[in-house]
Amino acid sequence: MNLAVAAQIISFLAALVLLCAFGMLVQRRMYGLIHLFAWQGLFLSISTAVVGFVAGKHHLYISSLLTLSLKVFLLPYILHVLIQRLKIQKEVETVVNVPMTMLIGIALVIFSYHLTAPVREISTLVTRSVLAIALATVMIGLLMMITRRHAVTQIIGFLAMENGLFFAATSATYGMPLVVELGVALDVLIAAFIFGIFFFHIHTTFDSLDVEQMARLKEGD
Amino acid sequence: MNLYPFAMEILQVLILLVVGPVFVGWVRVLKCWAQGRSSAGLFQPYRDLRKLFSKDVVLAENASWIFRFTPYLVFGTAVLAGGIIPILSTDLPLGATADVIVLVALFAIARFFTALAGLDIGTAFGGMGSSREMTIASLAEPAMLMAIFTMSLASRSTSLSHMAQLVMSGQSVMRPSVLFALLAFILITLAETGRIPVDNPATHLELTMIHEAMILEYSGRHLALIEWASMMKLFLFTSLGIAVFAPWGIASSADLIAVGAAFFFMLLKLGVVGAGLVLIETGLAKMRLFRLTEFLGSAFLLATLGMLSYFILE
Amino acid sequence: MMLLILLGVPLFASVVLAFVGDRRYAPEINILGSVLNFAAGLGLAFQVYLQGPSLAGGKFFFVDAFNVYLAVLTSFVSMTTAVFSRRYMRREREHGRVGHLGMRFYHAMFQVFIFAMLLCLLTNNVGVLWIAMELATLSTVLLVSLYRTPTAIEAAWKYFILCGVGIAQALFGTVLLYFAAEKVLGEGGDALLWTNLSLVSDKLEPTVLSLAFVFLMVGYGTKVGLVPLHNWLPDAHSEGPTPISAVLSGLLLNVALYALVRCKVLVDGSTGTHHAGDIMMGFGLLSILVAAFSLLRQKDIKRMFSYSSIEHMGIATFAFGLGGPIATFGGLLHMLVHSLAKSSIFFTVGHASQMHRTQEMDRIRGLIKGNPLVGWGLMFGVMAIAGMPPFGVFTSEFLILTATIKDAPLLTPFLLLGLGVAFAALYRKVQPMVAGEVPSYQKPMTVANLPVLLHMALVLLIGVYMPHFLNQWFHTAVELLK
Amino acid sequence: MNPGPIEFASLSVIALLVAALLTPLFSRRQRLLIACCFGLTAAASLLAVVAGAWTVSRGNAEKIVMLIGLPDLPFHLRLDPLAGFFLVVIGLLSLFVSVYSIGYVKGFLGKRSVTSLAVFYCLFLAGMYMVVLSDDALIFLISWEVMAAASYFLVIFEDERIENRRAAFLYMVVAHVGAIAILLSFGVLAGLASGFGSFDGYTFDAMRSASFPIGGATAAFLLAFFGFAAKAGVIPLHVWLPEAHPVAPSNVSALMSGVMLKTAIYGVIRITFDLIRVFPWWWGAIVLVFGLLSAVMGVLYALMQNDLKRLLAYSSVENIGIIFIGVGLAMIFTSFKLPLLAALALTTGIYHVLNHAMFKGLLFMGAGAVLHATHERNMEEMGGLIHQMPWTAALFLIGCVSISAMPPFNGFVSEWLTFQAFLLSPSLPSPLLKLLIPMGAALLALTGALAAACFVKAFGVTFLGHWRGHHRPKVQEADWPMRVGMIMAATACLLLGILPTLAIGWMDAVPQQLIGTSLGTSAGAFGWMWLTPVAYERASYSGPIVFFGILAIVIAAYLLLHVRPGTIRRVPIWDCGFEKIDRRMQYNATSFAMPIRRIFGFLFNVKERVRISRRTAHRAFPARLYYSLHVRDRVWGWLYKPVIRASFWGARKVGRLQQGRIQAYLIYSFVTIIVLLVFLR
Repeated sequence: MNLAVAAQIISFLAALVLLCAFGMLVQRRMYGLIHLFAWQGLFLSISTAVVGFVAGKHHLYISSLLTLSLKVFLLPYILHVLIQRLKIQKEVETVVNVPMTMLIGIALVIFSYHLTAPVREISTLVTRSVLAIALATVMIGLLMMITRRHAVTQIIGFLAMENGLFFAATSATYGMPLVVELGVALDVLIAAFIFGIFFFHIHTTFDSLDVEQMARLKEGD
Repeated sequence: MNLYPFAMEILQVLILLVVGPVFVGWVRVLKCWAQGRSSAGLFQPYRDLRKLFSKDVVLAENASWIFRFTPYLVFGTAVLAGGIIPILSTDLPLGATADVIVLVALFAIARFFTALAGLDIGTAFGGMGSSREMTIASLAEPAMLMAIFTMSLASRSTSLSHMAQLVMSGQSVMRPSVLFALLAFILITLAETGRIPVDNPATHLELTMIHEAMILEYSGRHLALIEWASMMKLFLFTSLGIAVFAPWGIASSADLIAVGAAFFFMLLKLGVVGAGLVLIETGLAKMRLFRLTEFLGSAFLLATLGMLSYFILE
Repeated sequence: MMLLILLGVPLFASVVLAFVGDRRYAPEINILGSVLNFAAGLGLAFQVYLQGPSLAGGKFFFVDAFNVYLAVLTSFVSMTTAVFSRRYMRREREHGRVGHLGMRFYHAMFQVFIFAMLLCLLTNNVGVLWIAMELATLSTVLLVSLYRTPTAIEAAWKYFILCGVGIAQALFGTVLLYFAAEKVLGEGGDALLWTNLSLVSDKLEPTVLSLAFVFLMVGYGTKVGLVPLHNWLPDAHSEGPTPISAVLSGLLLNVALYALVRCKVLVDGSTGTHHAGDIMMGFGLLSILVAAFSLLRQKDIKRMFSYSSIEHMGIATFAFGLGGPIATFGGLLHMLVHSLAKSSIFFTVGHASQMHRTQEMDRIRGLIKGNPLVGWGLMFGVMAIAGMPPFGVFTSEFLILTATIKDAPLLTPFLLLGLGVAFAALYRKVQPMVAGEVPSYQKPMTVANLPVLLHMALVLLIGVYMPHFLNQWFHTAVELLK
Repeated sequence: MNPGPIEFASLSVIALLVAALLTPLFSRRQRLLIACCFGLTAAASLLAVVAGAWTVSRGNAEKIVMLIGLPDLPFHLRLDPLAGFFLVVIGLLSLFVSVYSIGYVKGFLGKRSVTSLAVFYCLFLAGMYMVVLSDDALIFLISWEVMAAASYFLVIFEDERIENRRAAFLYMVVAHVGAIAILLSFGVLAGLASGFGSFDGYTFDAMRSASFPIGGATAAFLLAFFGFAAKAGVIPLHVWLPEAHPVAPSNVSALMSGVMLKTAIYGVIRITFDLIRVFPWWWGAIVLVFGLLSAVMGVLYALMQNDLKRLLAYSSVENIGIIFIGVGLAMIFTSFKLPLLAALALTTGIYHVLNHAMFKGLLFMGAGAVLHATHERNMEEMGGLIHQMPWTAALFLIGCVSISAMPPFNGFVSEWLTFQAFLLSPSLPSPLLKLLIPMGAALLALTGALAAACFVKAFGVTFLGHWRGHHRPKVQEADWPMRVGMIMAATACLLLGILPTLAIGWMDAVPQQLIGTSLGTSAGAFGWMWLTPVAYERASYSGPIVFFGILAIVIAAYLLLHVRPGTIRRVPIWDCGFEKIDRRMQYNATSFAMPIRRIFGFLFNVKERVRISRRTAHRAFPARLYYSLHVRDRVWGWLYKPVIRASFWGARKVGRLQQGRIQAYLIYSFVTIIVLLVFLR
């Protein structure tokens, strides 16, 4: 595989990742979200593997496998199970003002592109142009957490951010050192368990997973 | 050691003790003439004092030692003041004891204790007198000091002897600041000595009296001492005014003729001042208490103007 | 070697405690582990004092003047907190606020938390630092919601999400940092080691590093609790068990600030400007002001003191942002004394709220008469934290304020305003609690004397007599951070 | 090594600190604790007095460096004449008050534990000594705040009363804000003295040897003056003072009013004359103006009070004003290079420091004795105590006479000297000052006269007349330790009044140190009997002659009039035939001050209400009459209330940030990132 082709493939995958991010931003249904998240993870994993192949960085295969197992299978599975256990699969979340959200998302993409310009200039990697997408994914994940009010959606937004970060790591530097990668994966795993526990706690305490109810702690008058 | 100054000192105190009542008598006589009454004579104050001294003392049950101590203190400060103000001579050994500020403070301490005595017996009159007296004093004192400061600015001294000597040496004749200060001083003297229009020494009407209200409970020798002291106070203020504003004639050398002349001049000046006082007292009515603010305020204003004119015009 | 022991003890203790569970002697094991840990910390300090900075575990861990005192502090406060929590958590258990599982979880996670913080401090690797920081968050999230009340869960959720998001930004920053470092140091783990990075910081690409700093600032700043990223802090600190509040306020914030300051050094070295410092000063000042004014209207006692933590972290951040030998010295000192004083305050606050069965300040009264140690402890703690001499906080604030006058005189009115308002606000609330008669509903109880006394004695000691070795370390650290 | 004064002073401080540490051990034996603790503080104070007096008479400075504090900034102590003088002032009153406390504090036995009182009393004294001794910015501020904190705990000692807590809180906040200002001032000086590369600039020595640019020095001075003025209770920062001083135990009030406020004076003198040294005249003008303002307003507010201790507290504001007048004049004269006049003005200021410490301490001790006996602070409920408490009454009277600036007591001397300093203002080259400064003299005169009225009221209403209260407590005279404490203070008042020349001659080391000129040649030129500042021709005063002169005449008159044995008949007071006269008809505190309230009413916030009860046959004969009067400080409404309101307004606004919804918080981080990125690009 020559570099140009690889770059094209990676760019294409990056576009798909971004698309998934946008999809998640406006997706109302739980299952739809989880599926989109899994797809994003898959694209990420493939892209990592491709980068690893092109750059000859073998530890990236491990990262790729980690991503695959964690973000494509394990996390969606856990979420799936949780949703079934909590019987919220039917729930549909209202998303306010879709066009506006999309516009902000697009603005974020442009902004990320602008921001990463200096990095792009310095970098010599094939993946350098992807960094903007990675940053945009992070930002859109954050935006998603802001606009949504369901606990599960927020977590998915959070995980999407994580994806974006991972993407950034591979695209900017061909991946972080392995220790770090492993550690990050471990943290994500622990986080997954914790939010699982949380969903139960929140559900039993508040009878729903709507985070809007959790606004008691404030500086009242 | 030169005995002359000490002799002068003793002479002055004697004059104070003797001439004080006569001066009050003179004022009363003049007043009677002016108002077309017949007078009791120049020496009536002596007779009053003698009568009081011979009477027994009647004290309120509640009176404490302060009440009994006050007359002596008031008398004592007046006598001491007589030794300080150059009445006859500027060469006084006690003259350096106290300057004009101390003199004002001496009168203040007498007033302080009189006011306490007024409160001591626990009648409404006494308290009223004290309260009013202290109010008036608190306004009069700053004006008084301002007037005197104006004079001492010129003479660069607050020592009465030096001030008098300086005026006599002719360095400062008829200056605008002196005029203002003099006016202010006259107004304050009226207030301090309890004359019309501030107070009326001749009445015991509860709405008007100030000084008399405080000493209402006194009798016998206590009252005599206080009366005597207040007569001396009038004399002292007059002498003070004379020493500061018109000291001409006061002896500044150890010379019997000079002293004699000084005595003569003193009597002359007292006569004139008495006449002026009577003019004021006859011509004006007693003021309401709260109009006194304006009265004393204008005294203060005049004194301040005097000070300003010293800096601006001289 | 000491360093590895220091890290190993809490990890081991946590495993043991996870098995011991809710047995009667669990707290004692917790204490034992912490004491051993502190002993190791002292050993490490001694080693550094004698031999200077060193590396361990194949460059993977390192210890220098900057992190050694924080490590010792961490092990010390965790020890006293363990002592405190023995009585405290037992009583909570008796009151039925914590269950069987909760206790097991509490003890195990407490040690994990300590481990995470020590790892943060001692690791040489920027990436591992990030991982440890995340681990520290994760290990405490469920401790915050230990009581399972709606507010506790809400607080924990906010803590989890906000810190998660924040720390994610820090990871992005770390990636960028690695990107820049890779250019100079080559690929691989070495490029993320402090000891290497700090040597070549002037060769790192400035634009990338300033970009990285924004993300690191927001990321670690969230954990430090800087306004406007602070919102999780009052909630989490007020709803968790008090020992956890004590270590969160006293230690975790310090650790996060430590990370931030390390990053700032690299950025400064690279850009050669004072932008990073300016940003930190801005955050610090904003934190001081917002926290000071927020203090005024608090009703919940722990919430109030968590705002005070924000304020003090603001002061320290401001000091590091200001730079210069005196301000940096003051900032280092401030981290130390604030941590000691604040955790001591939380100990007394814990007892006070147990005595009254409430955290509402309006209901807490007559502490001095009810329990002199708690009452005076709180009073002196607040005096210390409010910057009254002869306590150590005053010394650090003195240095920081006087340095501010020189370098940023226009900011002093704001500092004056913030400190004044914070002082008034704290006293307004604390004074009625400690003074006056004992209310009828106050329950007498035995309290853990030692932690409070020890902490206050140390704060006082540092205020009137700073040990020589500490001074030495601070000066070396100042050199490092220049 | 021969121990010098500074070793003595340090020993005194150490003794106090040790006492503070050991006192809690005796908390079970309260009686023993009182005797030991206050006995020890008295001894320590005596030691401090010795050290101070020795230093002043030697006229040189001694330094030691203690190896504690920061290793780079160990505690520097220095005892020079200025410090020595203040050490004497503080030590002298502390000695008196400590003796007094042995009796006074017993009043708390059985009601509450006095352990904390004893501990903080020791710390308070130690703090004051240390303030005076300290020679670098850090130790100065530490001592300063230890002093503030200890006095705070003393104010809150009777903590079950809400007024104590409120007052203590207010006090603490003002004190701390002031302390931060002082800290910043030192910051400016230290920064200008040596830069911030090192810790050296924080020592006073470094500041002394530096020369400051005018801008920086002005900033430092203004900050310091703000801080010290807040502590000294200069109007308009005085609001805490009349709240805190009255509610503290009276021995503590005596110390707070008598000497703690003086540490602020010390601070101002130290910073301006010793550390900055060169300053423009308008600094002095600022001090002078605030001094005058405090003097006049302080005494007017004092006149309006019905609470005896509150009255005394406001009177402290007045006296602080008078002291600042002296200091301000000294600053003006110094800046115009008139050292002799400056020395005179400075001497008046610090002489008044000493005097005020003595008589205000005496008065507060007297008020404490009254409080101790009657459990009453409200003068409206008092009266006639001179019969039950003759000692206290006589001693309190001495205090009243002294503070009203009456010869031959000490208050008069310092006021007289201040007038002399005022009258020297024509030597100034600036025409404006020439015109304006005499106005200050007039205001000072007004202050003096009003003070006399105020203390006629204080003494007259409290001790004279009949008991005014509804219920009559059984009143006992103060016990011996209390009396001894007061007698010592009263004796000091008298001695300082009649022998000012000796005292001023001794004090000359202070202006010598700070200005380089002393009054010695002129003030004592005519021997100990005559006080002649500047020149004999200008003015002279002889305390002994005035005192003995009056005494002689009084005795002579008394003897003369008692040659003939006269009887004194005791009768009920004359009721003008009214017959139903009772003790509630006496003039009381409110009515006494009425004329002055009318005249100066515009300066106060007066709320006067009269209500006639409805149930009455005719309006002219009401069954009941209700009268209420509230006189408040305007400053509270002008300065403090707006600040408090603004703070809470800010707090509400800031509280909105924390509004509960997690999305909002996420938006904050989001926006923060965006903003930072935008700015950085």
